[in-house]
Amino acid sequence: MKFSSLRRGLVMSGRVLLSIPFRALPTLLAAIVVSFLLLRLIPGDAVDVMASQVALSNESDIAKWRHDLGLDRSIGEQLLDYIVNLARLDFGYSHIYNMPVASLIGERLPSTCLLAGTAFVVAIILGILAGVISGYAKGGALDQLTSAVLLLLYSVPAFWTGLLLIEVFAVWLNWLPLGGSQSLGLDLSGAARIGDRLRHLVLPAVTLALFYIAVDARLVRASMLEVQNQDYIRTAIAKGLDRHTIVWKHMLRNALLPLTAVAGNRIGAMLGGAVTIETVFNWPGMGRLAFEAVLKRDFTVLTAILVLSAFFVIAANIIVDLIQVWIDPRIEH
Amino acid sequence: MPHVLSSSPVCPLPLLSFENVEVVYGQARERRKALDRVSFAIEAGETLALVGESGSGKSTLAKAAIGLVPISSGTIRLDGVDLAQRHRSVRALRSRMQMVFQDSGSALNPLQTIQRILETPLKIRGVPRPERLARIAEALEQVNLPTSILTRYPHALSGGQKQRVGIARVLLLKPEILVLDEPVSSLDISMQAQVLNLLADLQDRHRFAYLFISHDMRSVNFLSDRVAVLYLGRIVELADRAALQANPLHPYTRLLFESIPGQGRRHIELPSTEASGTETANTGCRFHKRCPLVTSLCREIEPNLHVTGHDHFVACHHAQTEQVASARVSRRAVNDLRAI
Amino acid sequence: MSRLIADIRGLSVHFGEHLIVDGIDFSIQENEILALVGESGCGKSTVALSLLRLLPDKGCTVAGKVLLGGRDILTVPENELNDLRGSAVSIIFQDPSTALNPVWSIGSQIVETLRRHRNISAKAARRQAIDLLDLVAIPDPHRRIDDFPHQFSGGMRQRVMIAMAISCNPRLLVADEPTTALDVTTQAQVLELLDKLRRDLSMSILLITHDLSLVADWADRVVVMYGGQICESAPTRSLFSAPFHPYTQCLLASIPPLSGGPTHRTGRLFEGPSAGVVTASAAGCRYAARCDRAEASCLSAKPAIFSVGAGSHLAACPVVKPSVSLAATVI
Amino acid sequence: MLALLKKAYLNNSLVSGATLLSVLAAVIIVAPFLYPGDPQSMVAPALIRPGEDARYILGTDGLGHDLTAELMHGAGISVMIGIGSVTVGVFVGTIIGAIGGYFGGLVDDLLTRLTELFQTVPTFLLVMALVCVFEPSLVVIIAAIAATSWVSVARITRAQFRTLRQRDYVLAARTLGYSDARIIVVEILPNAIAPIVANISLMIASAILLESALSFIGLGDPNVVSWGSMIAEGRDYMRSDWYLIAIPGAAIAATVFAFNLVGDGLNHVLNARASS
Amino acid sequence: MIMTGISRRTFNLGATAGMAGLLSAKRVLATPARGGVLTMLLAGEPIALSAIAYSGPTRNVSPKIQEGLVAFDLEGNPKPQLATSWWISPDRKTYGFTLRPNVRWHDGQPLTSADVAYSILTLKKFHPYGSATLVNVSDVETPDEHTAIIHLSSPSPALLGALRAEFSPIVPKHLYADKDPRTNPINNAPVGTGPFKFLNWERGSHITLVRNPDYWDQPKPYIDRLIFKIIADGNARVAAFETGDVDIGATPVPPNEVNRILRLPHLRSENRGYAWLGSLTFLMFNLERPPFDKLAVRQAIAHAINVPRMLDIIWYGRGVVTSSPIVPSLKPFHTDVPGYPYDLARANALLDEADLPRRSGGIRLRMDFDYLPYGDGYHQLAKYVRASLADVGIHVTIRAQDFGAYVRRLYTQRDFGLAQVSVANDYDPTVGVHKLYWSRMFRPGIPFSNGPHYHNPRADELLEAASREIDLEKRIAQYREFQLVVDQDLPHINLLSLDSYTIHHRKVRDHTVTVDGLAGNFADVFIDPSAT
Repeated sequence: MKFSSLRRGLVMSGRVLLSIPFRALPTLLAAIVVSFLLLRLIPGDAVDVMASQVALSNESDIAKWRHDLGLDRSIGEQLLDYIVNLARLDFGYSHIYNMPVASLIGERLPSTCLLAGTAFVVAIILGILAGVISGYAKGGALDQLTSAVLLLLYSVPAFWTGLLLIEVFAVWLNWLPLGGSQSLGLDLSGAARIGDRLRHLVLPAVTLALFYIAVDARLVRASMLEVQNQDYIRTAIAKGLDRHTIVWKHMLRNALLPLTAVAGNRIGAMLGGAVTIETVFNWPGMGRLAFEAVLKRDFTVLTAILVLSAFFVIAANIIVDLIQVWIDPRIEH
Repeated sequence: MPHVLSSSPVCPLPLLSFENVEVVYGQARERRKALDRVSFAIEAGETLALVGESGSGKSTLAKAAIGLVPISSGTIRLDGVDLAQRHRSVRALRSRMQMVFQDSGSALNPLQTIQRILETPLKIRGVPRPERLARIAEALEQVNLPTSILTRYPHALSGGQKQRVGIARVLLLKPEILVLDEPVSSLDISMQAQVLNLLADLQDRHRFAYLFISHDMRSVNFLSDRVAVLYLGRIVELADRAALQANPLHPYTRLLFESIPGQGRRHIELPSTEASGTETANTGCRFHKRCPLVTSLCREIEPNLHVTGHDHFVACHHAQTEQVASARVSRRAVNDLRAI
Repeated sequence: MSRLIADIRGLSVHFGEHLIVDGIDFSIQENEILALVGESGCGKSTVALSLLRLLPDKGCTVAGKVLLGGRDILTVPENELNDLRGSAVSIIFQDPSTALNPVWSIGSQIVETLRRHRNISAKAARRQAIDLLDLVAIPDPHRRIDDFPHQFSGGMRQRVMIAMAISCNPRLLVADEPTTALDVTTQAQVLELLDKLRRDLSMSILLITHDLSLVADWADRVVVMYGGQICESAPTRSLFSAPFHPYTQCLLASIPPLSGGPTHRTGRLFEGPSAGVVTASAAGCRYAARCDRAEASCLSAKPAIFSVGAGSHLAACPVVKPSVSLAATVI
Repeated sequence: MLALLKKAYLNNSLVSGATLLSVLAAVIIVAPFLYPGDPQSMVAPALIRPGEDARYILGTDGLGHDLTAELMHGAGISVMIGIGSVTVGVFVGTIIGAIGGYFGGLVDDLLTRLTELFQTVPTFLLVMALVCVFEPSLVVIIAAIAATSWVSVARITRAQFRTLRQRDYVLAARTLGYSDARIIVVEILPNAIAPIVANISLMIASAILLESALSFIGLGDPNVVSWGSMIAEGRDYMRSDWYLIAIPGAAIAATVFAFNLVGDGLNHVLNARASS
Repeated sequence: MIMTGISRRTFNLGATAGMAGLLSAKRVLATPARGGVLTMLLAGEPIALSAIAYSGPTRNVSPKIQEGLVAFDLEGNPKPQLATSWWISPDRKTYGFTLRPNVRWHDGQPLTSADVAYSILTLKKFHPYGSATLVNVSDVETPDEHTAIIHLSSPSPALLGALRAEFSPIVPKHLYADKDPRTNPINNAPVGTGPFKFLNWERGSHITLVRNPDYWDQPKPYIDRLIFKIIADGNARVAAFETGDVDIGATPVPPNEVNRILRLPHLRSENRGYAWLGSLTFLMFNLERPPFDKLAVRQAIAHAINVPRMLDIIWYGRGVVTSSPIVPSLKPFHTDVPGYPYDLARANALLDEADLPRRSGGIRLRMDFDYLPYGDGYHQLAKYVRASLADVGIHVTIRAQDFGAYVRRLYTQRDFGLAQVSVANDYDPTVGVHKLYWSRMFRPGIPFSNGPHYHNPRADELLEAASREIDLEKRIAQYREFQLVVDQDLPHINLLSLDSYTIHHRKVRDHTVTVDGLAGNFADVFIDPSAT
C-alpha cells in the first residue's frame, strides 16, 4: 500500500464515518420508530399473557400492571421514553421473562453470533470456492453439476434441510448432537468444552450456511461470468498470463465487489433465518427468542430484537462501506 | 463590451442566444462547471459549429439549449423569450427547437416500431390520424426513406437509416432550429456523407438554423458558417469558418487544427500533457498548462473573449493585436457581442 | 525486401454460421506499420484478435495459419502460446478505460507482465516499469506507478497500455483502433508515440483503424477490407494516389476535405453508390451488392488478387481489369 | 421477438423449469376436479403409509386427511401466496422504484431511505411480526410477504430508471414534449422490465420458501392447506412417519427449484438481449 | 391430628391405583445409589423458577428448590414436609403447623415461622391459584419461631391440598422483604430449603440445579445434579428421548409417538402422579353472541362432534371422554351426565329447528373457531371440529393466534363464537371448576374465568354452598346437581380429560412418590447404575 492510496483510503474511511450521523442514524431512528409502532398495533399486550399465568387476579390489579408498564400512556410518550432509554442502552424490562431485556438479549446474543458468524464465514468461503469453480469451468459438466446442486440448495427450505440433517446425523448415525448448544450435566473444560460446543455447532451452522453458500456461489459465478467478458481480462490473456493468475488475481477481486455489497444485509437475513434454524435445533439464540417473544407477546423483547437487528445491519453496512473503500480503489465519493 | 452594444442599438434579435450561460454539476466540494459564461447567438438559416474535445462541454451545451440540463445562471433566449420561464407558451416555443442525437441507434426506443416512434409526437399534440400519416409520409420522403420501414423496429435499420428516422421525427414538429449533437460521428464514413448532404438540403429548403456540435473538423468544414471553439466549458475562439481556418488565433485552436490527421504531416511537435476535467487550472487561462506560449500573465489572469478581426473573437492574451474600436464588426457579430 | 515478421495465410473465422473473415492472406514486414482499414463489421478486429488467438473458444471456428516467428499461433499448445503472448506479440485495444484492471495499480499490471516473461526480481521489474512509463512519456513515473487506472486520463491510460504492451520487446504490436476513443489532439500524440517506439524498438505495428486519414499519416502499407475479404493492399502512397478497387475509390472519395472543397452552401459531398445492380451472394465479391460496377461474374466466385501496379499494389476486383497479369507472388 | 423465443427454447434451465411448472399448473388445475371439496375433511383412517392403499396413493396424515388431496390443493395455495405476494410486491416496487429513479432529487432520496429502512429490518422477523400483528390469514400473509418483497423490485427498477432516463431515446422523448407519465410508462418501463421480469420467478420462489417457513413455525393460515403447514403438521409425526414431512418438503423444493430454474433461464435470455 | 375430607377422598382414589402401588413397593427393594445427573424435559420455558407468584412450567421446577408445608403421598394422604405436624380446629377455621427444626435456607439462614407467614400471605395475594385456594385466609399467626397458625374467615375444604410445594412454596422472607414478589429477581435464582440448589439458568436451553448437601432429610437427595432441558418442539422431544438426551418428562411427546418410543428398550412409562391434575378440554360458547344464545344450536354442535373418534385419532385414545364439567378422575365429585352423543340427524334437525336452514352451498352458518395455541393436539382438534361441523352445514374458519391474542380475544374483547379451552380441574372443584361457571366469575379481562358469560342462579347457589360445605356427602350431592344443570344449559361442550403420564429412562427410580408426580421434590430419585 503506497502512500497515496493509503491517504485516499483514510480520507474515504473518514468520509464514511462522518456520514454516519447523516445517513445511518436517521435510518436507525426510523427503524426504532417503525418497530415500536408496529408492535404496539398487536392486539393483546404483555399484561394479557401475565394475567393468564396469574389466573385469578382482579381487574384493578390488571389496570395497575398496565400503569406500571406505562401501557396506559399515549403512544407518543411511550415512544419518546423508549428512545431516551435506548440511548442509555436500556431496552426495557421484560415482565414475561422477568428480567431486563438487555440482559436477556445479552444471554442469547453470543449464541446467535456464534451460529450466524460461523455460517457467514463458511458460506462466504465455500460460496466463493464453488462460484469460482463454477465460473472457471463455465458451461462444462462440472459447472452444470455445481450450478444444479447450488440451485437445489437455493430451493430447499432451510428448516427442512435441518430436520433431515438431524434425522441422518443425529438420529441414524448418532455422530452429532440433536440440538442445543452444549452437552448438559458434563462439567467440561478446556479443549473438551470447546470440542463439545463445536460438535453442537456443526449441524445448525451447516444448515444455515447451505442456503447462503448457494446464494454466494451464484453471485460469485454470475459476476465471474460478467468479469470474464471485460476488456481487462482480454488484456490479461493477451499478456500471456496463465489461467490461475487471471482467475484469482484479475477476476476474483472484481467479482467479489458485488458480494461485499450484499454482505451487510446478509446479517439481517441470517438473523431472520436463525428463527427457524434455532427452533429446529433448539439453539438458545436470539432468533428463537424472537419467535418465543412473538408467542409470548413480549413486545418489549421483540422490539428490542428488531431494533438490534436494524442496528447490526446498519453497522454491517458501514463496515462494508469501509471495506469497499479499501478494496475498490475507484470509490471516490 | 458595453460600448459596442450601444453603438448598434437597432439590431433585430437573434433566433437563439446564450447569454453568460453557466451549468454546474455536483454539489459542494465536487462542484464542477461544465459551462462557464458561454455566450453566442444564432440566426435563422445559419449553422454555428461547436468544436472541442471530450469534456469541453459540447454536449452539455446542446442539452442546455434543448432544456435537458438546467442552467445555473445566465439566459437562453429563443426568439427573444427567456426559456427559463415556466409558461405554457414557453413550452410551445420549445418545440421550435429540436435535437438530433449523436448515437442514431440509441435515440430510438428499441421496442417501438418506426411508425409508433414517428406518430407519438404528433399524437400527443392532438394531430388527427389521417393528418399524422400524411405528415409522416412527407417527412420520410424528405429524408429519403421508403414508407416500408414504418413497420420495422430500429434494430432492423442501418445506422444511416436510423439517423434519418431521427431527423424525420424532428421534421414532423416543424422546428426552426436544430441542435445537431455529433449527428454523423457514429456512422461509417460512407454514411456520413449521405447524412451531411441531407442536413444541408434540409437547411436549404427550410431555412433551419443549426447548432452543429462536432469534434470532426472535416464535417465542420462542410456544414458550418461560423465555428465556436470550446475548451473546458468556455468559448475560447469564435469566428467565421473560413477566417478561423485561415487564421486560427488561439493556441488551442491551432493545436486542434494541427492534430487533425491526413494532412500529410507525420511528425508534429506537441506538448505531452493533455486536458482532463479534473485538471483545470485554478487561476488564469484555462489552457495555460498546455500552452506553448504561456507567460506569467496567462497563469494569473483569465483572458476574456474579445474581438480581434472581422467577426473574430478570441480569448487569449497573446492575440490582442487589434484594438476593439477598430475591429470590423458585422451586424451578426453585434448579436454575439450583445450576448457576450 | 525486409524480413517477414508475421505471415497470415488463408485466415477464416466463423462465428456460428456467420463468416466474419473469409480466407485472407497478408504479411507484416519488419519495422513497418501496416494499416488494416475498413468500415465497422468488416472483420478487421477479428483479424486482430486471431493474431493472438484471443477469439472465444466457444462458437468460433478459426481456420488458416497465423505464422509468427515460424510458429503457427493458431495451433501452438496453450503454454507455448502464453509464452508468445505479451512477449513476441502484444496488443492494445480501442478503449483504454476498460482494458486495464480497475482494482490493481498500473505498476502492478506492468510488473506482472514483465515477471511473467522475464526472470527478474520484483524490484528490478518495478524499476523497469518506471522506465517504461517514462518511455511512454508519463510525467513523474515514480509517483504515478502506484496510481490506479481511473486516476489517469484517456490518453494516459492508452500510454500505460502501450507501456505494458511493449514491456517485453515484442516483434509485433497489434493496435486495434488505438485512438478511436481519444480526442483528436491526444490521438496525434499517441500515434506519434507509437511511431517513435516502432523506430526505437524496431518492432512492427499492425494498425487497425477505420480512419483513412490516420492511415495516410502513419501507415507504411495499407490493407483494405470489406465484408471479411481483402479488397486492396498497397503501399500507402500508391493506394492514395491510385486507388484501384471500386470500394477503395469510394472510401477515399467519401473523406470530406479539411478545407476548401464543397460546403453546404456551395455543393454536396461525394456519396458512394447507394445500391448496386446485383444482389449479394455468399460465394462472390462481398462488395458486389453495393458496387455500381458489379457484374454477374462478381457473384460467382471470390475475386482473386491481382497485382495492379508498381511495387506490391494488389487488388481483388475482376471487373476493373488489372493492368498487369495475375500476380503469382501473393503479397 | 422470434429470436428471443428461439433462444428461450434453447435455454436448458428455462425449458426444464417451464416443464416442471406446467406439471405444477396441471396439478393445480385438476386438483378441484380430482379431489372436490375440502382436502382437510377426514376421509380415511389416519396414517396410511404411501403405497399401502391404492385409494390414497401418498397415504394419509395423522388426522386421516388424504395426503394426495392435501398436496394437490396445497400446490394452489403455495403458488397463490407466491404469485399473489410477488404481484403486489412488483406493483408497489415498480411504482416506487420508477418514481425515485426517474425524478431523482428529493423524491428519490426519500424513497431510497424508505427502501433502506425496509432493508435494515430482517425480512423474516418483519414478516413474522406483521403476520402476528394482523393474524395469520391468506390475505395477511400475502400482504406481509409483499411488504418485504417490493424492496428488491424497487431497487432494480430504480437502477434501471436511473440508467435509462439518460438514454438518448428518453432524452429525445423529453425534447419532443412527452409528459413524464408517458415517458415513465411508455418509453422507459417496457425497456426496464426485463430484469424485473427475470427477477419475478426468483421472487416467487423465495416467497414460497418464506411462506413455508412461516407455516412451519405455526404462523400459517390454519384454514387452508399449504405445503409449509403440511410440514408443520407432519413434524410431530416425523420420527415415525417421515413421509408426512418428506413429501411436502420435496414438493416445495421441486416447485421452488422450478421457479428458480425459470428465473435463471429468463435472466439469461432477457439479460443477454439487454446486453446485445 | 384430624383427617380432612380431602385426604379421605384422595385415599379412595389411591385405592384404585393399588396395582401401581404394588409395583412401586417392589422397586423400593433396590438400594438407592448416590450420584449421577438426571435430565428432565420441559416442553415450555418457565417464566420464573419460584412458584411464589407463578404457575405453568414453573410448577415442575420450583418444588425441587422450595418446599411446602406438607406433601401428599400417592394415596393422597398428607405427609410432613416443612411442617412436622399440624392440627385443624373443629370449626375448620384454624390450622396450626409445627415447623421442622434446624432447617436452613440455601444461603445459611434458618427457616422460621415468619417465612411461612410471609409466604402464605404473599401467595394469597399474588399466586394464580392462591386467590382461589387461599381466599379465605384472614391471617397467619406466628406465636413462636416454629409455629404458624392460619386463620380462615370461613371453612375451606381445599386448603390443605393447596399447601403443597407445587402451589404454596415457602420462600425466604429475608430475600423478599419490601420487594414486589412478582418482579423480584430472586425468582429467577431462587433460594429455598429443598433438596436441590439453583446453579444456573440458560434461557432457551436449560436450568441446572445441584444437590443440596445440607438437606434436612439425609442421606437424600441421591442425585448430584438435576438439569431441566427445555425443548419446545414435539419432534425434537421424541428424538431427545430416543437418543437418551433426556431421562424423564411429564407427558413429554406428541400422542402419536408414545407407543413407538415405549417399545424402545430403555424407556418406561408411569401413569401415577397425575391424579390431582384433572385436565379438561372443552369447547366454550360465547352466550352473548347469536346464534349461540340458542340452546338448540349449542346442542346441535355438540351432537355433530364424534368425541370418541377425536380422542382416538388425535390422542390415540389416551384419555377419557367426559361430558361433565368435573373430570372422572376428580372422585368422588364426578358424575356421569347424559351429554350429547354423536348424532348427525339430530344435529341437523336441531339446526333446522333453530331456523338455520341450509343456504347456498349447503351452508347454514359461518363461524370462527379459536383454539388454545399451546400443547400437543389442539390445532388438530380445531381441524377436527372444522371438518365435523362441515358435515352439518356449518362453515368454520379457524383462527390461529399466539397465546396473548387468544387470551385477549376470548376473555377481554370477547370477540369469539366458539373456542376450545383446556384447563386443569386440579385437586378440588373449588380450584379448577368454580371459576368457569360461577356468574360472579364473569370478569372480562381475567383469563380462564367464566368465558361464556354463563349465569344460572341455581348453579351459583350450588357452587357457593359447596365451597363452604364441610360434609363430604353434601358436597358430593351439590356437585352432582351442578353437573346436571350445566349439562342441560350447555355453556361448554365438555369433551375430554386427557391422560397425563411420565416417560422415563429405566435407570431413573423413585421419581413418582407423591401425588404430584414429577412436580414433587425429587429427593427420593436415584439413578440405578445397573440400568444405565
